[in-house]
Amino acid sequence: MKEISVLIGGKAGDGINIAGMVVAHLFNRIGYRVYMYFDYPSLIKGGHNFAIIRAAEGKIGSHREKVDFILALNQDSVEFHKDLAKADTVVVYDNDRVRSEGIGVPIADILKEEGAPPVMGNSCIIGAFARAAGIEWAVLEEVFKKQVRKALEQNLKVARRGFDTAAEKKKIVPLMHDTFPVISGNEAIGLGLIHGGLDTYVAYPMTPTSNLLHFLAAVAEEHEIAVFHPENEIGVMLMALGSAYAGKKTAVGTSGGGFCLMTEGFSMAGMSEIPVVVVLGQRTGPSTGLPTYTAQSDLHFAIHAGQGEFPRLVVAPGDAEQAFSWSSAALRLAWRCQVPAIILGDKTLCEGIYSFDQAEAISPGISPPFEGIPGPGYTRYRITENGISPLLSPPAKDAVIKVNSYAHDEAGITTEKADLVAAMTEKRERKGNFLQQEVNALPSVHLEGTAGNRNTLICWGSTLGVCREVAGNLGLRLVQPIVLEPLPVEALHRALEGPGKVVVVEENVYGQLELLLARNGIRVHGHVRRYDGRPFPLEELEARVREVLA
Amino acid sequence: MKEISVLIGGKAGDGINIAGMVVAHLFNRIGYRVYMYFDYPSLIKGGHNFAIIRAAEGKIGSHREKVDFILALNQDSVEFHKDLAKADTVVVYDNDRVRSEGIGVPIADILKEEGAPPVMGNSCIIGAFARAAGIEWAVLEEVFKKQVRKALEQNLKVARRGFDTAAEKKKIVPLMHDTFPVISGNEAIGLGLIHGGLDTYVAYPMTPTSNLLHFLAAVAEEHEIAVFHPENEIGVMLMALGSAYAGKKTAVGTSGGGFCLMTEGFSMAGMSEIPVVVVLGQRTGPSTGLPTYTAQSDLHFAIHAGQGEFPRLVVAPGDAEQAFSWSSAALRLAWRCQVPAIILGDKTLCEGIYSFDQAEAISPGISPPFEGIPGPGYTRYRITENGISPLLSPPAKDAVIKVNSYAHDEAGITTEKADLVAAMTEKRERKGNFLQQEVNALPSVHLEGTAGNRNTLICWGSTLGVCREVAGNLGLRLVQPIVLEPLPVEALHRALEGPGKVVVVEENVYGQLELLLARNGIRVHGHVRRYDGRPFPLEELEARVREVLA
Amino acid sequence: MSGRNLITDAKNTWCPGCGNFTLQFSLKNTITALGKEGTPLDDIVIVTGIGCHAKMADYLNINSFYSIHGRAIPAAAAIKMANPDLTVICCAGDGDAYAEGLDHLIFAAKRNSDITVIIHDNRVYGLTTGQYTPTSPMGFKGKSTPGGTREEPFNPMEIMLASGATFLARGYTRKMGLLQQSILEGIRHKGFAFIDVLQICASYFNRSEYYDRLVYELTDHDPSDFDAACGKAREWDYNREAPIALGTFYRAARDTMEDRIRVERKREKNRDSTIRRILLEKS
Amino acid sequence: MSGRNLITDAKNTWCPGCGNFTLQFSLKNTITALGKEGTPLDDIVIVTGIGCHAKMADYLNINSFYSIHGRAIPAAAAIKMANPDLTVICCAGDGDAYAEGLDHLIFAAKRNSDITVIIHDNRVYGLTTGQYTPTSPMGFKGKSTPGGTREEPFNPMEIMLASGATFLARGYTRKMGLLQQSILEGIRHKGFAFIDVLQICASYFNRSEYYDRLVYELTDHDPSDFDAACGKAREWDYNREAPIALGTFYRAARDTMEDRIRVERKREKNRDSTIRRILLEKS
Ligand SMILES: Cc1ncc(C[n+]2csc(CCOP(=O)(O)OP(=O)(O)O)c2C)c(N)n1
Ligand SMILES: Cc1ncc(C[n+]2csc(CCOP(=O)(O)OP(=O)(O)O)c2C)c(N)n1
Ligand code: SF4
Ligand code: SF4
Ligand SMILES: [Mg+2]
Ligand SMILES: [Mg+2]
Repeated sequence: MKEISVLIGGKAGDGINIAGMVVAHLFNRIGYRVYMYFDYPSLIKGGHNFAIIRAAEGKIGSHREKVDFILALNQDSVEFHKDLAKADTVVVYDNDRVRSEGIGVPIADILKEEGAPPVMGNSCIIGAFARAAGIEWAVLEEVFKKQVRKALEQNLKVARRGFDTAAEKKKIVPLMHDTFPVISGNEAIGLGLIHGGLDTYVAYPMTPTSNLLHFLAAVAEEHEIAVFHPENEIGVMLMALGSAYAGKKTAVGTSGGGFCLMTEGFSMAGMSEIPVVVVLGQRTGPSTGLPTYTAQSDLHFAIHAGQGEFPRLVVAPGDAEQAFSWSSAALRLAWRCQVPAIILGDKTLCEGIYSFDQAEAISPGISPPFEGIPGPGYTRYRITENGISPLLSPPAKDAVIKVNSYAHDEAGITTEKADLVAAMTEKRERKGNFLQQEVNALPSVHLEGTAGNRNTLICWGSTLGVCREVAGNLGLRLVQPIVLEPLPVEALHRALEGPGKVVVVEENVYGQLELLLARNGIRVHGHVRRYDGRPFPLEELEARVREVLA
Repeated sequence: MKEISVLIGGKAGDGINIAGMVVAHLFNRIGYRVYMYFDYPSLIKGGHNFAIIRAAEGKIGSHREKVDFILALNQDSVEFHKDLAKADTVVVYDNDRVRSEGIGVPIADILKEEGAPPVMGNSCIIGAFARAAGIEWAVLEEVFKKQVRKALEQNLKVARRGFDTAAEKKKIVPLMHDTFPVISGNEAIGLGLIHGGLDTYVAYPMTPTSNLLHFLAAVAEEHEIAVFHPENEIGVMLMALGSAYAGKKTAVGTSGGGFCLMTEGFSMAGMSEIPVVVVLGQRTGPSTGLPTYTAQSDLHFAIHAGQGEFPRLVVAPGDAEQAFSWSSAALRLAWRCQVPAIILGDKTLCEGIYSFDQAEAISPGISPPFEGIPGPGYTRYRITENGISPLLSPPAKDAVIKVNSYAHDEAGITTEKADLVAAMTEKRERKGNFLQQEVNALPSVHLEGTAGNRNTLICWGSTLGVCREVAGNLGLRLVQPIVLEPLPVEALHRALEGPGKVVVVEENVYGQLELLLARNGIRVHGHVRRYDGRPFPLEELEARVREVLA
Repeated sequence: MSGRNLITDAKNTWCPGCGNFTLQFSLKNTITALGKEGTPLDDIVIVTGIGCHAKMADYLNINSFYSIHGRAIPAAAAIKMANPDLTVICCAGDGDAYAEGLDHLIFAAKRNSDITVIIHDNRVYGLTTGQYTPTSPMGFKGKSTPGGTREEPFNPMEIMLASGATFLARGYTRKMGLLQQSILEGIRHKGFAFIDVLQICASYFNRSEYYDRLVYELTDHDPSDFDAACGKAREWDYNREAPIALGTFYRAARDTMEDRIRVERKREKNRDSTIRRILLEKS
Repeated sequence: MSGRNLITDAKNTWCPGCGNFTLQFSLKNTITALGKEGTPLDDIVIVTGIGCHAKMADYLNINSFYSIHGRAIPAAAAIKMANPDLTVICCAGDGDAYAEGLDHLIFAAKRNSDITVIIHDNRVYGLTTGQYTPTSPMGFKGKSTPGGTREEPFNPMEIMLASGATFLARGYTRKMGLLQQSILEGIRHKGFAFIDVLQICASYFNRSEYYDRLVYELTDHDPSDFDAACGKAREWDYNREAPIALGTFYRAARDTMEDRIRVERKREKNRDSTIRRILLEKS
């Protein structure tokens, strides 16, 4: 087998996420590319969690409808996922807690004999799985040494016992490929921000971007950035603006509800021309919704949030490499053009686990910010041809640096004069045009497959992974606008020329990208939508696209 | 003369707004329809304020580029408004403070002789104006008796002195028409809400809807409604939701920045299906912007605010009569369909002063809310065919009434089940379809002029007044969608059939209605936009529309 | 529905050992007691924020308003203002009421809204898997502060006294009897009742040993004495080890918001006559 | 720019008799004094909310961050955290800091952010033409409460003491010398300095006569004594007539937020090596 899917399930608190990561690393170590989807309800212990780890030879970013192995730490892992099992699916299960066919592992006994705590049950089952999948012990040992930080010896012992209990059932052939780092979308975003020049990150926890806060807070222990978690999202946004004014490249992270609270500050960023980057992780809404499930239903909100009109950047990366490149790009573009920017992710992207190929994560070249020259003549809002006023932060020798949420003159002093208000509005409009040019100069529409008479699949954000495979399987062209505001309209029009049919895939109810395309004169022939919080499995999407094209 | 325009100007604190109202009432009393535009900066005293009062035989809602009279209480009123003067404009001015041609009134002397305070200067100048315009003393006396509450006798004396100083210059002919109430757009909205069944109004002050709060707070002294001003707009929105849950028809009022803070609660209204009405008065943005000036730049924000997708109602009345009818309708539709609703006004509408013809302000018939039946079987989110779950408020005998911001089951208990989440999303979608039908059944697109080969002007909101006249003058058809979400697309398509050109008029930069039309397949031929905070004067718009159509 | 089962069928998803169970039992018992005393269960509304604590809305089979994070209190206050005959109980988290929505808490106290606010003060964000809150001790290593927080907690008892709360108590989830008594007292109190409950979070901040060692029940304390209440509030600052008083700290009589807005005035109810009157005035 | 004119050309639009003029003079003098002492004027930043008070940002010819309503403080705190060498002065209104954005004020005090917050406490919303604020006396007839408010004010001094402010003073715009001294002291104080300034609003709430009669300067008061500070804070409750103390109520030394985050650690500065290290860990 050169492709494999494994489901591991158990109670919240059983460490399913970490166990899934270890399995992913096993595949990684033998030369596979991996992708992991982690499904968990919003609770801390109990309930049912599961991860689907898929490994393949090529780049992947989606899960299949069926799995080859089920690793069951609880009965639910067998009961709830019957539809994922094929005739030859191998179930590796905890003998004491689960009744099933397959490879039963006497976890309780093993743990008892090894004097190990219950949470090591997953090491035990991973050991058994490794054997069942024909993965060598040395590989497991290596992965554990790297990934299991606490009580390594004991974990290894327990895993070995599991390994020895099982027998090989389905061999997964090692490949001769390099191994890649295995990271989450959140981590890719975080690394991209660091790459782009991040100085400060401010956030209030909210799924699915809490882990970005946790990741960067840990990074800040070692690397020179500041990470702060204040009282609420209003505080977050205003602290970010203060920080950016004081010269720090600053980003914030949140989800829909928190972003609502940031919109007032976001509009101030627009008016005061203070750059800031918002990592907006979508989840199933409206309101509190399904906090730990996915959606692509905040696109229009992101594009239109905040009163009044001002240029902004919205990018929606589709996988870990794009997350890295475009987070870096978003930060740099925000500072170059002095606009607020949104990195629009979702639960699937943020918490999905990907093999990360740095060679592919080339961050587009963006020129540096326009810097002001200190001195008494400096004015923060100088009217310029491209609409961008050179930037300075206090302290700057003899310069008075005034930023203002009111309509203002070049010096930043409040004005109510009609002509000045219009001139400043036009200055911001020109800045928007400049941003559009910058975006147009970048590979802001991702294309796969050759043009011609072929039908096309359009997607945005995290559905890239699944759409890429569907497009490949069905011989479709794939078009993914990465920048959604300002929309690279010309590139899209060019990409969509030709007689083929165009189908849009979205995880929302109203077809938000489709509406955006329509207002830019692009009409599509059909669409596939899902809105129950779950990402599309490959086969389901393929079937539904086929149907629409039929 | 059967039409007249008067500018009255002075310092903030001179009571220009009130003086303008009195002038408007003078015209009203002699059978004219009036409209007043009040222009003031964001400060309390000093600075320059002015009001333009226009009176005509027919319905009006705009001001002209030129005025017939200037009543100058300060020198700025002459200097700043040179471009508004015609060859025969009569300037009535305060002798002591202003140097000008025209009718000088020795206000200081008069006030001194009458022992009157400085603020009575405007009564004096109004007196002089009345004489200059050939308005009889009895008319002025009658208006003062009704409109001037404090120190009537003294005000009348001072006015008489002014009256006696002046001489008739341009006679405005009394008409034989009825008089109308003269009210602001805010008052029309407030009265409409009361008509629609308002129980409770919650707001934090913010221009241009502060006066709605003040108006309703005063009404609450006499009429059985509750009005509350809490700590901030987040509190406002959540109090509104609590109040609505407890069975009170509740509205809130704000402007862009405050609305930002309400968006999170707005999304909760969508998810929890608690109806609420937001009066959103637009002003020049972004951010603090120009607090006392106008804009139409929050349309897309209003339509897309809040994370996730849920049906909502957005209505943008264009004059006082529509403000009354559609505020009433919005409240009733919100409760009938259990959706959040936005009454989208702007500074021009909210603070504009209109002759109000109640006969024209017929509020469309809307069926009552769907009410639940108390008892243990009651569930707040019953899945129904039209998507609307019958409503009950606590206490209801033996019913447990649960509302929830999470995805929930029919009883209102949190769920994370994929099929239930999808079913509830579809229920809300059906509710949106039902709302669309209700909207389609109402006169939600306002049309003037007959169809045919003619060119069409499209406008929304407060530009109705000026567009109506321009359309009349240029022989254009006028199309004004009053409901903007859900957009009455069919009615619009029908209205825009035919070969004529279509021009959109908007007070924003990016053409927000135009974008909305585009995404619904309606392409227009041109547009006229303004974005300096000032509403279009009639002649300017007429010239610009002519240009676009040329 | 006198025979109403006060617990819904919703699956309970608190962690084993979570202090919220004690709070649930206490509320259930309190509500039962109120019911027996004659408060119709239909007249009770529970309002919650978002967090582990907030699941109470799902679990108790009474009217509920499951609000958004940090915003339980304004909804609760408005429900009470809309219908003063309702009994409104508000369960909020410490992240919820002390961080995200602190202002609402202070204003409810200032206005003496006649609601009962119970803070499930586990001193951690439970549901978002363990970050520090405003009452976490200095140096707390949460996921957003892996090197330890660099700020002292504030003392919610002091802040509530300064804000005008008219009933102030502290409970502890491992002292259920006393807790239940405080809740009942709080609900019976006319005016704003505030109860900070030291709630064990078994998963992210289990301070059972610390609390068990330090808590004591207030006796010989005069809850009408504001200064004494301040003293007791300051005794333990949520940071340094000190005796931790449980029970009623403070109780005072002051007009409630609801009393004050229920001013008796003869007001028009007929909408048409009001509209007519106003339009006439403006003519 | 030592010869810098500290007042901009912006047209001043405060009402005649407004207390903000005194505040402007006091700030100008204070900044001049700081400049003379060697603080470069380029190092000073003023942050304001939205309201009449906030026009200070336009009028003072120094770096400024003219924020949105209620949100001066988080911006100010972040500017200081971003660059602790800056001197950050924050002018906020009572509507601004006590209503719209109260939480930020409390958290700045809790964290002992080393900024100086001056509240232009005119006890009314000036710029929106006269509505009640959290410090308006009970019964205040504003435009949103034509029949008079039905809630007592809260006492910001008490709330700030409860929140951990390390410098607390009260000023009055008709006592400029003392006010100026308090501002200078506040700026010099290392840590969170809070100054509630009774500011006359000539147009909507002119309490000159009342204050002139009741204010007195604190003498014989030990600002290091917390209890004494509480006593002085409670002496006048912003509602009932009582002597009104002016000057420094409280002063304490506590680590600031900036001290604490400036923990000396050898941290990597090279972005590429950090990225490489992390990716290696995840391989
Ligand atoms: C506006 C907003 N920000 C953040 C969140 C994410 N969130 C959900 S619960 C929670 C913290 C809960 O902590 P606490 O209030 O102490 O409740 P506990 O879980 O400890 O009971 C957060 C931050 C949210 N739902 N909404
Ligand atoms: C979010 C938001 N809500 C409301 C307003 C309108 N607003 C501007 S200033 C102000 C009140 C100002 O009062 P205060 O802070 O006391 O300042 P003062 O004018 O008295 O100095 C309000 C409500 C706003 N700008 N933003
Ligand atoms: S995380 Fe803590 S507060 Fe939440 S349920 Fe578990 S033990 Fe209780
Ligand atoms: S309204 Fe009051 S606070 Fe504002 S400028 Fe006038 S006097 Fe000063
Ligand atoms: Mg908590
Ligand atoms: Mg004020």
